Amino acid sequence: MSKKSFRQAINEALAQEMRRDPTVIVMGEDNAGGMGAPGEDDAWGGVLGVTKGLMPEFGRERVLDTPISESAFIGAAVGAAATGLRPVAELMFVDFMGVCFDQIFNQAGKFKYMFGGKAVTPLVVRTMFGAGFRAASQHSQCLYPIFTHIPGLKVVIPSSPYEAKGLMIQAIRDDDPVIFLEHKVLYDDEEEVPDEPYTIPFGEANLTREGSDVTIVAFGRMVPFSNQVADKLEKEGISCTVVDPRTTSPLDTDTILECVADTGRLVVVDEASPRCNMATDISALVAQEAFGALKAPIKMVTPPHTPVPFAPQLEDLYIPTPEKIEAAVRAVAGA
Amino acid sequence: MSKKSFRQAINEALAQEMRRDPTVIVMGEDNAGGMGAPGEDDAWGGVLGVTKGLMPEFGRERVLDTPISESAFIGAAVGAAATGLRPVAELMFVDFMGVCFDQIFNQAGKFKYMFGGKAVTPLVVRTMFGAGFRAASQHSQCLYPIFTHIPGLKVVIPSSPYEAKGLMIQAIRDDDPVIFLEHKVLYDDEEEVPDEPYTIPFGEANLTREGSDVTIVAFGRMVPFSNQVADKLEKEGISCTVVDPRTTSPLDTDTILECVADTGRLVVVDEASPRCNMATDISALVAQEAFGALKAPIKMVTPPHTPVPFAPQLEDLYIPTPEKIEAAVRAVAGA
Amino acid sequence: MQLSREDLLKAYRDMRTIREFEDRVHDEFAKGGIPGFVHLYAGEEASGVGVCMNLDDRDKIASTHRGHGHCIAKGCDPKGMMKEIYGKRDGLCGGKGGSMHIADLSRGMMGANGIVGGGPPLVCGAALTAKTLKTGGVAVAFVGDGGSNQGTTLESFNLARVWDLPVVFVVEDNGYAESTASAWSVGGSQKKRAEAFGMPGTEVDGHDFFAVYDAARQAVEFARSGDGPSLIHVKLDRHYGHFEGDAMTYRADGEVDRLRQERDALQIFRTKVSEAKLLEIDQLDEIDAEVKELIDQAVAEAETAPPPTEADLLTDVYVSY
Amino acid sequence: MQLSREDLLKAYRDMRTIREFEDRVHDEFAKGGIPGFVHLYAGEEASGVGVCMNLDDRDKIASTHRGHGHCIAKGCDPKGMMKEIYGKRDGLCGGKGGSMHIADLSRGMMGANGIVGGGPPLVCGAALTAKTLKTGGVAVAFVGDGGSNQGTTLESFNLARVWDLPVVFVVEDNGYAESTASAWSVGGSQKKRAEAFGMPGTEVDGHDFFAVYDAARQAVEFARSGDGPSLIHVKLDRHYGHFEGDAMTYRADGEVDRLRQERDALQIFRTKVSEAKLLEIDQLDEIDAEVKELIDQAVAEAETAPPPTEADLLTDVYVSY
Ligand SMILES: Cc1ncc(C[n+]2csc(CCOP(=O)(O)OP(=O)(O)O)c2C)c(N)n1
Ligand SMILES: Cc1ncc(C[n+]2csc(CCOP(=O)(O)OP(=O)(O)O)c2C)c(N)n1
Ligand SMILES: [Mg+2]
Ligand SMILES: [Mg+2]
Repeated sequence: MSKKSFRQAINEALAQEMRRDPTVIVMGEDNAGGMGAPGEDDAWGGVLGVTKGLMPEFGRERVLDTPISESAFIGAAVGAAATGLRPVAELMFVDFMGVCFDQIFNQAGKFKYMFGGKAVTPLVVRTMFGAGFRAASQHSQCLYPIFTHIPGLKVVIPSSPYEAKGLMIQAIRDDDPVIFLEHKVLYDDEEEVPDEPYTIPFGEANLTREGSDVTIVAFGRMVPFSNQVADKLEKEGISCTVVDPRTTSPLDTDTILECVADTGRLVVVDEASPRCNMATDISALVAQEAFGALKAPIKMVTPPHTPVPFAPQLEDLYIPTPEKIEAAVRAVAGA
Repeated sequence: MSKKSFRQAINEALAQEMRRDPTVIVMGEDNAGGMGAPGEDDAWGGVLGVTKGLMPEFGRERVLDTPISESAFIGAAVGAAATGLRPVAELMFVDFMGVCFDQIFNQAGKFKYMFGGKAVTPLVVRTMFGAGFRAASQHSQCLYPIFTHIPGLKVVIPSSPYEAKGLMIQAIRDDDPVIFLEHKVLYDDEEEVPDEPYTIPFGEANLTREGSDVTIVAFGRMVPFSNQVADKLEKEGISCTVVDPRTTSPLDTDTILECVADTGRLVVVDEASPRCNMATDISALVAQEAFGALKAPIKMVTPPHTPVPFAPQLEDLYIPTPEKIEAAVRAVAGA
Repeated sequence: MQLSREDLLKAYRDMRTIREFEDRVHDEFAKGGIPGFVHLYAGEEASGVGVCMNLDDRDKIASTHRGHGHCIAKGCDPKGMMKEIYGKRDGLCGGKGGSMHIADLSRGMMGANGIVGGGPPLVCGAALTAKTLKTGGVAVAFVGDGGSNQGTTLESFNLARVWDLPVVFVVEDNGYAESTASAWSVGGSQKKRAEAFGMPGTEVDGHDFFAVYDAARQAVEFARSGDGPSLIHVKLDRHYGHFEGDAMTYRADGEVDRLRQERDALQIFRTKVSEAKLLEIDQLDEIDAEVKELIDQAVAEAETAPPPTEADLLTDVYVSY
Repeated sequence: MQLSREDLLKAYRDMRTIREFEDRVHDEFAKGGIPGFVHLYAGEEASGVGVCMNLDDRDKIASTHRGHGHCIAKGCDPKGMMKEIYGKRDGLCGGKGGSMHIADLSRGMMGANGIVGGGPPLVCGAALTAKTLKTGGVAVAFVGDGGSNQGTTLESFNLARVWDLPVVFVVEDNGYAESTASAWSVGGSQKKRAEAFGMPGTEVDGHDFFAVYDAARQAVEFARSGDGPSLIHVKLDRHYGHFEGDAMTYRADGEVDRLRQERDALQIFRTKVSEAKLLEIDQLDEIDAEVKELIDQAVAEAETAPPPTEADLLTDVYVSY
């Protein structure tokens, strides 16, 4: 056990799985870095350093730099997964899915079904998401609702270093294609993380707070925000459960429904664009399956239906904040 | 006024707008057909004949065949729209969005915002969607929830020939990028359609049936299915409103909320995959905004979370049917 | 000539099996027995068979939407295929894939693909597996002339080059993508494209099994010995429409009749091997009869085979969920 | 030499403006005044300016993530640009785009692009508009060496060819895509790729304004006279890291110092024009002073300019909704 950043937790998960299983490989733009260049060989370790150090240990045969050809290399990861490797391919920012989505959703996601069960595609696509970096409209999106929409894909959103390591090891060992979303603003967050490998199963929500008045369901960076709110409101006598589903697909519907049954009130916090997102997904689930338990309207806390703006002042207004979450919780608690 | 098929209605809309406005052009694979081939020049008019006859009237300068390079030609349509044309580009099947989505969601959909308002992109992407053709997993998807998720895009789903013509003319005249989804199973449906050009505004739902007990919201081919159900149940004394929102973005939330306020019961029918889809979107809207009016749990009628299967027996089980809609309506009406 | 008598007999049998299979699917489709979109490979047999004769169990192929021929050439069971095309439970893919997704990974056939250009990236991956695990395998991507303009294909050319992958790209140029002529849609040439990405490219007459076989042998050896990717531009013709139901108005009058008479791969093979006294016509006729019988059985079995059951709808989405 | 004195002065002024702009953004970023991802064009000035000197108001360009230089070369207002990069309300894009989406359609600048390979398809569209409306315009796509491997770029080569569009593809090869060398990532060569898709390709020294200018003049004339697309492979260097904050560990020791001394486009221009007695050094120094003043002002104004207001968050998503 030692303090590790979110970045280190993922790095360690990758290294440990690569040590354990020689079929695990890592690929992506500059994932080692410096390919063909005169300077340092392990130059970057990915654009934000998440894969740094893997190449020196595992060599360029298992840590592959790629040309900027996402369709080809993500597709190659799919094809490699279907033929015996366990590739972890990095799509640098999830915003780039538009140049390679076919290989993910029509190929990886459908092989097993289309081929009558006779395919396994143990692929992990690691990708950065989320706003808060002043990275503007094409480098700040969430987009996990799109992957969640697709049958055949699993979708993982870790909310802390501990979660990141366990979920990454599970993702690598999992036999289905997994989209693993890393919130760029969380990379430097630190907490105690076991040194040994461990897995966190998919489809099992984590209750980061337990309370009796309001259930808050949140994803990724919205989980620490929701915890803050829960801690603050606890002192005022509003007691919240915070549910971190960890994976949007599979979704731990049982836990969510149980929590709503207990509290009768629901706030869903989703950093993704508001239409057809996880906030709607969970709200609809509850409106269909736990309607009788609801004592108040469901509240969704999301950004507005706009692209992510560049200007810091606008971006700060765009992102759901603890203040907005708090207001929503107060509204349903008072209803 | 004369009887026209859904296919003819769209064809007529395209022809009339091309006559009216010389900046309207049409492009897509085989949209004229026979390019460079020895046989008939206007060979196909699109894979299912929707653009047939346009090339002989408007010439190959305004009806462009394309190589199989969706990123390039959809992107070219985006660039043309941003510089003075009004392109109607065909993405043959919406399932192919995975090879060109970037140009739609990161370019067309964000230009206006990223450029501080100083761009207009009057683009229409026509595309076929939906199951029922025994076309298997990669030619049968709906995927409109994905486009609906993206701020900056408008999303149109006509449910009949009359709707198709008016919505297409509106789409072409509209100054924003529009995804226009044509259900392949509806192409041969016929009804009376005016011969003159007319527009149907976006964001205004159509009540195809009006009733007092249950509100059914449905899209595309699910609208005629829902009408059937409403007509049948009417005779049994269960009176349904059927809401065809026509556009998922913008969405006529007011009408939906009013109808739910009147009936107190909601069934949403969506042919798209069940997670983060329009059924969840509308259910969540109502659970947040009209909770007090609800007398029963909301019911969603969708396919299961699986790819679309090929075998006719399986595909028939996959698609929401009038029977399933009926069961859902009965369930909420009885609750 | 490095082919034994057995090889030649196998080549002919495979080509005849494809032809008979496709002709029969054409007839049965017209009668209404087969659902969905079906793209036939008749006329292109020498390509799939000429290439796959050079492959073994270590090797993988990815196909196009026109996948039946590649399946047969790579050793998939025609009966399982026919059942699949009929959407039956015992089909190669349990009836869930159909013609457009027909596949048998156990035979190294990674699937027909409903997405034009879907295969080449996958093949880079199969080649990467072979290279990483040092299996000695190579991987072959079949692409149409239309598919050669898809970005996924072009990116794969480059990726295979810079990763030095044991890949062979086989561009099957049948002159059309749907109704659009390749003479129009393909800027430049396939061979030059290959060379421009740093790999060898050759052009062959795809009606001539021997020409394809020789080019493929070189390309496969090149890949297997670690020299990386290469490309073969195969020129050939399809006997039927783009898909079943296509009236082929874009083709010249008499075009199909002419090519069936003058450029038929099976006929050319028969003439060559009999004139060179490598095989007797009788032997070939015998194969024809056997194949016909096989396909008759395949259709008969497919027609009566049971469809999938309701429970099948929900299985095979995930390994675990 | 077809350039007048005024042309030469303008070329130098534009290049100097880019250099001064970028050097200053580098400094201000280091001080913490500028948010976000910023990619600087310093060192590549001769390319953007050499190309855009051949363009007029009918013409459009699409840029890359490294867009400041293309903006200035195409006539965008440096003060509006600086404000945009600072995220201010009066910025070229109202502060909503920032460095990565800097654009001014009224100047024919269709935007920097956060997506590598995003521009070439858009440029095909701009060229299609020009062709359809017979404006006489041409359209230029700037692409990096890394971006040259993106399928969108390669598809666009072919589309521009088969549609016969007035397009010029300018591949700005600065040796790296992030930390990855173009010597590794680009299979084959840019010139051969162009030719393989059926269009002319040339290679030029991108430190030499005159070489770029001449190649671009020919390519633009080719396009404008209806002969279709062509490609220019421009070899040059970037003075700074991939983005601001990049420690450039992948570059050779002393590499940047060396190229700044030996291959500096501005220095080379100064030497050439003064040795050929086309311009006097004094005139150039005067421009340097004026440009410095302009950029000082631009920064001062950007620093104090007001940010967007809360209401701005929700505007400009749609024309109507
Ligand atoms: C990405 C994508 N675009 C378009 C299509 C529709 N489509 C299916 S086959 C085909 C033509 C393919 O032509 P070619 O590659 O030459 O293969 P051929 O049919 O001639 O064997 C087209 C356009 C598709 N399936 N996928
Ligand atoms: C589709 C996509 N993939 C990856 C990236 C991340 N990225 C931004 S710039 C860049 C390198 C581009 O290299 P090059 O095209 O040579 O341009 P340069 O930076 O050298 O000007 C990369 C990988 C991106 N923005 N978009
Ligand atoms: Mg073809
Ligand atoms: Mg570069």
